[in-house]
Amino acid sequence: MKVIEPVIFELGDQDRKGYSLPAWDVPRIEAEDALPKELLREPARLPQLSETEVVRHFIRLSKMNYSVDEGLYPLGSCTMKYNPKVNEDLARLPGFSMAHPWQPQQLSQGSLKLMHDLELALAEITGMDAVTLQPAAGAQGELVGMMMIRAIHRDRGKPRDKVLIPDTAHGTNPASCTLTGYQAVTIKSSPAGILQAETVAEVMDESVAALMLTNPNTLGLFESEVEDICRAVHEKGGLVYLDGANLNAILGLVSPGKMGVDLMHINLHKTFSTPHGGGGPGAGPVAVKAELAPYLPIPRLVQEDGQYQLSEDFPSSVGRVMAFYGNFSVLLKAYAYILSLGPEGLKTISQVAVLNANYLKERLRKSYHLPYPAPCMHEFILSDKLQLTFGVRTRDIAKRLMDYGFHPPTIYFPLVVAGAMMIEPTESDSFQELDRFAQAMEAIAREAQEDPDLVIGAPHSLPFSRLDEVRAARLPRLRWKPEE
Amino acid sequence: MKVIEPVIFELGDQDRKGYSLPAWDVPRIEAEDALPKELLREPARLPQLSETEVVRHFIRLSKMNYSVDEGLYPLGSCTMKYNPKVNEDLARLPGFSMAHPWQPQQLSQGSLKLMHDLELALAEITGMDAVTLQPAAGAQGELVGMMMIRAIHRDRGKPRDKVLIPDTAHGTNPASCTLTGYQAVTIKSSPAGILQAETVAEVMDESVAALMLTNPNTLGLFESEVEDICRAVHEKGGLVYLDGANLNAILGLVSPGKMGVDLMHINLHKTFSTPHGGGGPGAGPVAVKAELAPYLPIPRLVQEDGQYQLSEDFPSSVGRVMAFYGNFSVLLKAYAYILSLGPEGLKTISQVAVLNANYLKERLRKSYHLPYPAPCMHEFILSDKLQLTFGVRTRDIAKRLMDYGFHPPTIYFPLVVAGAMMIEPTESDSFQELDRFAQAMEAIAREAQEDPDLVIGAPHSLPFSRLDEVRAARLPRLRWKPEE
Amino acid sequence: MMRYIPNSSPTSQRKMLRAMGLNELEQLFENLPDSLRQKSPLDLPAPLNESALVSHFGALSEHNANVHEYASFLGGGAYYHYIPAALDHILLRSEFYTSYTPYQAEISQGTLQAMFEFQTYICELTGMEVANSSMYDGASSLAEALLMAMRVTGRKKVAVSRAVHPHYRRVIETYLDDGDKQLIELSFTDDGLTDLAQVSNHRSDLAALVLQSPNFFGCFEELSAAASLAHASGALLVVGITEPLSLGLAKPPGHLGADLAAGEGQSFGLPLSFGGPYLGIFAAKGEYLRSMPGRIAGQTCDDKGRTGYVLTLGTREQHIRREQATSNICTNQALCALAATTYLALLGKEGLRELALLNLAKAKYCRDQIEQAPGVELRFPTPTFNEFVVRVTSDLERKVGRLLEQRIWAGLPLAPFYPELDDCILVCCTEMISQEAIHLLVEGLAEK
Amino acid sequence: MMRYIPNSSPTSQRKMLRAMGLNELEQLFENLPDSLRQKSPLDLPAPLNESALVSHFGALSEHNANVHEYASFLGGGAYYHYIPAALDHILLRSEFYTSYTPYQAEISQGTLQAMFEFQTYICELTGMEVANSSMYDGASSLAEALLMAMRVTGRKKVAVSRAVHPHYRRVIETYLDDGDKQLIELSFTDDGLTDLAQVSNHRSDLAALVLQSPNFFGCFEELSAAASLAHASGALLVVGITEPLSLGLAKPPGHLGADLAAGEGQSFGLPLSFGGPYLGIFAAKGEYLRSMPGRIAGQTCDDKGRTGYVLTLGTREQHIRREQATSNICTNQALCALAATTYLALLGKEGLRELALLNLAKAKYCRDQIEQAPGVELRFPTPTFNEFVVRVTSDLERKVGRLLEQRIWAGLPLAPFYPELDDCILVCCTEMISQEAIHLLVEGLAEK
Ligand SMILES: Cc1ncc(COP(=O)(O)O)c(C=O)c1O
Ligand SMILES: Cc1ncc(COP(=O)(O)O)c(C=O)c1O
Repeated sequence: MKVIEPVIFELGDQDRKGYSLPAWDVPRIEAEDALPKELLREPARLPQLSETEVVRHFIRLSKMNYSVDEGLYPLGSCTMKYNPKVNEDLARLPGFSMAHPWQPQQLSQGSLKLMHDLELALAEITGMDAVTLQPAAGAQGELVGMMMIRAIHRDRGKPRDKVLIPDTAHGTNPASCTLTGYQAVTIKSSPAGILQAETVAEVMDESVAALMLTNPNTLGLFESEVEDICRAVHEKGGLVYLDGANLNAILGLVSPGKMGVDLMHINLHKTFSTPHGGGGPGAGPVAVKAELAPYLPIPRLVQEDGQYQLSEDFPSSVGRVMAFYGNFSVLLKAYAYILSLGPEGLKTISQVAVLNANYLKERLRKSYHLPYPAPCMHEFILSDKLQLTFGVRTRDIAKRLMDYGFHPPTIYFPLVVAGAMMIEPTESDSFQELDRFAQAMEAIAREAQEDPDLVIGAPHSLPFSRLDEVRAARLPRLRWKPEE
Repeated sequence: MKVIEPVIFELGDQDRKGYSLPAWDVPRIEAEDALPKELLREPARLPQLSETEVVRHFIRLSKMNYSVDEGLYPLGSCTMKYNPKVNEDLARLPGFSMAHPWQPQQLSQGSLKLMHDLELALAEITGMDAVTLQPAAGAQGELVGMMMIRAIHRDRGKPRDKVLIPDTAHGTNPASCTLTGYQAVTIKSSPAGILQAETVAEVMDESVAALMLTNPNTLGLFESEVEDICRAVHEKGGLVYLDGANLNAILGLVSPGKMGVDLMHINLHKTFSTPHGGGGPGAGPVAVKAELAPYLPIPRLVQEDGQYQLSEDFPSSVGRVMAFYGNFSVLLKAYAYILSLGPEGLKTISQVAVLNANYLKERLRKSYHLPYPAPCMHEFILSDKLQLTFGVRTRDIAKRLMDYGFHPPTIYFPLVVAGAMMIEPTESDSFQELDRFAQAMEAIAREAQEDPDLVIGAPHSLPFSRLDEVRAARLPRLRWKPEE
Repeated sequence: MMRYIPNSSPTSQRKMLRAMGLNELEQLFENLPDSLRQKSPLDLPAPLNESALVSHFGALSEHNANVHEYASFLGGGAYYHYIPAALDHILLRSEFYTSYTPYQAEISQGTLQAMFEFQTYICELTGMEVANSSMYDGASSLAEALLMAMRVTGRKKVAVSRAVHPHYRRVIETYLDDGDKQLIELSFTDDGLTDLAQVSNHRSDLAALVLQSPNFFGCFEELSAAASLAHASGALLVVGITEPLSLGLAKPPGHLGADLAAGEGQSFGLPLSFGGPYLGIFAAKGEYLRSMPGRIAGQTCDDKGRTGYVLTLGTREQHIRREQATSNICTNQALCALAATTYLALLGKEGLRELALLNLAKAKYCRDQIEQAPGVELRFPTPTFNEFVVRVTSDLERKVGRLLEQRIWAGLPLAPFYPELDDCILVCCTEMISQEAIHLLVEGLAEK
Repeated sequence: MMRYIPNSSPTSQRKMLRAMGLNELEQLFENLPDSLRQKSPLDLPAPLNESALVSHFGALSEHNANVHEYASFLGGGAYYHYIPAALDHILLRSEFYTSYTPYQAEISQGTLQAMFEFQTYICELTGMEVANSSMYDGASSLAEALLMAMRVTGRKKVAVSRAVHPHYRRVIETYLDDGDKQLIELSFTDDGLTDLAQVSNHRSDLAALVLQSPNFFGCFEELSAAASLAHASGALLVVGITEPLSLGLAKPPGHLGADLAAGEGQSFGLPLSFGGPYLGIFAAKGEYLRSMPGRIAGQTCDDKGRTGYVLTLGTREQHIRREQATSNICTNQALCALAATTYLALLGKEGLRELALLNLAKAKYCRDQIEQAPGVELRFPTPTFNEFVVRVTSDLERKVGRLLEQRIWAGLPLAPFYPELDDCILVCCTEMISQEAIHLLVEGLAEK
């Protein structure tokens, strides 16, 4: 009986009011007094609601969402960890939230110091030499990384045109290549789920600008041949880009800097607990070895006479990718997180993230097919192979999990496993929560056997049954329209 | 399938930790170093949870509540209006929230001025002469009021022992009398639902200290004989106390001061929008005519040489009822509300509250028995008389409303109407929301006729069916205990 | 058109009036006597827009000092403890702060379960068997405890220690002043403890003996002895509490023979907020359950046996029993109780102990410094928790004034409450006081 | 034991390891090559407790000035508008800020419906037919619009006005720099408008003509004329936006022939926050829908016909199409889009217009004052919204410095971006600027 909430354009009434504007202390004018008529518009057709109605609308909408603050959110590759509340408060201090990006730098020393210290911390954590905080997300970090690779090859006088990408890679990797004019070449990982140095050596030649590697990879496995892989790439003059999306598995345990990679991004909204916000904002700082530092985007933070400054004076820089200095308040939250955890705490994060994943894996392998039985890092993959016998697929299992009060795992990714379920519990979950999830998964495995239609028809307990994605794509309705 | 959330004492694990304490900058000691052994306890058996688990626990609990921010909350007599968000922010300004009650008064001028200005505003709104902000809620306001009445009769040399209370009065009224040693004498209201001056005159004599009147009364009707009633009471040397719980109906429309009442309380958590908080904190300021001012609780706010001060120098005062100055941050929110609305806005509140109630009443009288068909003020009463024919009672209708996504009205009060449903929509609801509620009520009226068991068995869509209150009272389990 | 009032829009009003067959709003108010009408607009400030409102309150708030800006040794019933950030995020859940008293249980399980948890926390901490879900504040809670003791014993006289918080005593006086009830005060000894010897004078007709522990001077009272005395006279021992954090270390009243424990919960996660809203705690021995004031949540189940919670034992309360109710309390401090529950959940067993220990250690450090400095001394030798009374041999007022200039609130001067202690201040050291501030305090108070 | 990590407790870990048949945590890490191991602890500051963290950030924040403390005439792509208090309360709903991209529609309807509403708002405001659910910020959104124009037209050259925000141009350069794409700059006239005459030089191979309106100088560009020119050459007209509040009054790009509109949404309820996170807006003519970057929510229904929302047209995106995707964007600025949706919901039709008018009036007032004062003048005569360029005939730097001392940020000096405008500043007047501040500004800039 839960009421479906109307689109906001169907709410409110003429001349209702949800705002309270600052007073007019200058003479009131009409638009025509300052602008020529032909510049003026008919008012946009926006609905008019009272504040009460607006608040209720969005509160009601919020109640249709699942969230990390409610429970396990096992989206593989997304690192849906707890977002500490204190960090939200810190970002709202007026000294930060009310600071204008153009205000004099000598009056912004707090923000600049914070960014500077965060750069140092990220360099230390990754074992790299220099950092830019500018990219707004992992994918933009990749873009910046690919631009830097392009720039260094150019400077070396030998532009190249291909980038190697393992078949387990995230979609942003090949897309970032295309954006920078590179051709993405997919290479196969081994049956054990990792990339072999041999495979890389075979395809590596002087047309290859770089390899993009994710480590641990999206199967949750550590790329144990990474050193040899890097060597193989470097031998042919290529660079290795590390997709750091899975950094949560190795904080304080393994130093990416030692792997041999040349540059990498970090998803602060994953590893460093800044909230995902339903799809952003995030931040995707890029850390590089010294050789690449001159190519980092401008502006860069420099320190002079104890003053922090943003400098554009880096002639080799690839340029700018954001209007200002990146998603500042996201950076701030990540920095607060690092300061709260300290070196030991960061290490504990990864230890427990791995512990949690293995604990869950060991339990769930009794009910589901586990394509890669090796010890996993922070996440692992199951498949629907066993349930397929009863006509039950990964998507069905995912939807059925909703009835048990859980968000489903990432599904049908990575592509190398048919019917993949990619499960990443993160260190934020107690073993009781993991047990609750395992019980739900086990119950569904039983249902798949005993009452497959129950699973195939899920979800049953939400205001909707399964929503028709094909219809949505075929008849796109992408905005509300009056009386359609 | 929604999971029931365990009691917090069943969560967590040994040596988990949800806190982060300030550092020790003094030498570490053991308790025995400072306190004799016999004073020391075994640690209290509190559960140990991580912050993540604590947040999830309370977020999950919150999701089992209905709230004003979700929709109409038509609890009659409770004035469940929208709680403006800006007021929450203002109360959290460190200058208020971090101010110590004992800090020097010359360093608390902001808070004191605010309280002073609020006193003035409430005096103006009620048409009374002096105000105390100290009482923590309406009932404590009544208590203070009764104490003042006791004190003035004492000072007049003729203590009295009875207080008249109409049969429509709220339970706190007679209870407040008992607390102050008065005998509560119930008097009947007329068939039209109001108190007649005649009735009062009949019972009024020199043993009666006061009459407690609610106006508009709990039937939502304006006590139109109030002037004559007050005269009748005054003639015999009694005082009239106004229960101001229903002030939301008459702001800027009717002046309680003109009614002839001598003192009254105001529920800031009703009329002045401070959040109810699941049952408090509220605030119940008492406003009085000049004659009673000397009896107001101490400390009182005084202004001297432009400085505000709290003074205890009022020898006739009834004394103190709270450790400090009342629920300060509640006062603050009410004051912010008054400043936001202004004189016109306050009047509009009452106009619209009355409009909304009548709109709903006119619609619902077609489906439900309306015992008092006169135009109502901010609330009105329906009964289950029509539905009783089908065996459906008020309680059933209330529970069925939950299935439609609404909080039920106040039920079985006031006592003068059998099976009462007391409906107060407040000015915060749009007519669309009123229509939604009316549709639900109408649907239930139909169901009562066509499928009474559906209504009798409600709720059906919540994690629980009806909870057994009799069992709770018979076998009280009032705290969690291990392995019961 | 007001942003909080959807139907203040003329369009909406027209639609509604038309549906009711009316033409104008005024028709709804025809029955209001003209003589009572508010004829002129209320004489109140013109409305402030939101931005101006925020500025106005910002300016007001800056006319206050606060404990961020001053090193505060003030306690005396209101304690500056760190409040974990997560707590306010819970309190700001609309579902908690914009809901009403959970009369309709099925749609209010969040509040109800939290109340049940709160009651359990209070029982565990106080060592009592039952607790209600909150009272207005410590003072009024203690006053209601005395009224309850009178109901339970059928007696009209209570003996209250002078070492009980002076404001609490004032509130008790106010609550008891119906001409019928009698209040006697017990003086304190030079140890800072209640002189229990006086109790014997009132053996036959005492309803309650009332101590606070730690008392207003910070000293732990001898509750066991007091319990024996009280019980021997057929009276109840009522224990008041202003600093519940002490229960992280100290034996609770329930283990020492108390019949009722009542007091303040502000230390558990409530901001100082210039004195309120705070949190009245109320706990009792199980046998007195049905005489208790206030709301109580109880566990029950639905017809399928699923556990849930309801308000229970309503026959004690005003909405059911009216003039025969145990109290008139209705709205209480539910959200403050939720804050305390969340706070205690975050701290847990170890956290509470550790925090109490840290308070004890800071106070001990300060006491030690005082003992070594010239011209200042501990007024009472008795063990204390985080508060204690310091005697300053000369010039107290001037020294306190000078410390104020150094942005230090030296503590609460006792002269207004205890003329005999007019050279004393009550000093409180919580975890928020730094060692450095302690040094400055002692230096400022000591003889040069 | 860390408060964010439940299973950091030794007890919990023991239980878990035992269940897995293991003895110690290290067994899980045996496959990590020793050569890669982090041997020594990370060289990072020791952890701060929460109270110390709050103090540390408090201190850092106080090393920043902010627009509460200064009267700020700064704009230039970041605007100080009042943010209604209700907005942040919505953003702090756990369900919104701690959830992921709504891939699983049935359990993410809140986010999805809000995205659908956001798209509608953007279409209404820009007058375009389709909009996505957000890009990173205005600059990167505009850059992606140019890449899209190239995909749509199959051409490699874009003409970008020098009156486009200089940082946006720098971002465009960066995004386009693959050796293959060509960027030409169009100069501006003495009216502060793009010199469209130059476009004709590039007739045959232009993918896009790129203007911003109001442009960086605050001037409204002649979009209709630009559209004709662009279309005549087979190019798209791409319109950049930095101050979307102008759309409360000004004819939107979609009504003036724009093919793509891309820019910044920060003005709609996002705090200045030292430059981010802000909100990339991206809208297009319907025919280009399938070439658009970014996530899009679409309405659909379930098998019972109940309306719901899903992410749709995923075949444009990297997670489906990988190297053939229209962009690599994945995480975007969803919560910022929610903020903008809430903001626009609160303002509504009238509110947006009224606020735009108030901005226009403040700016006009300031312009009028400038025109009357000696030694200062409006650099361009063209109509503007809330920003405009002021020429100061002498001593600009010193005057700006003196205003700084009066706690006034006089505006953005243009010298670093336009050497030819080195005696000019870009002055912005939003609703937060008082008349008094305007007087002080003009006085400070004028000749004495
Ligand atoms: C492995 C991997 N790489 C890259 C990305 C892209 O990161 P972002 O979403 O921050 O752009 C993701 C995020 O989903 C990812 O999981
Ligand atoms: C008519 C009436 N009087 C008095 C009260 C008591 O007020 P409070 O709950 O603030 O103590 C109420 C509240 O429910 C009421 O409705």
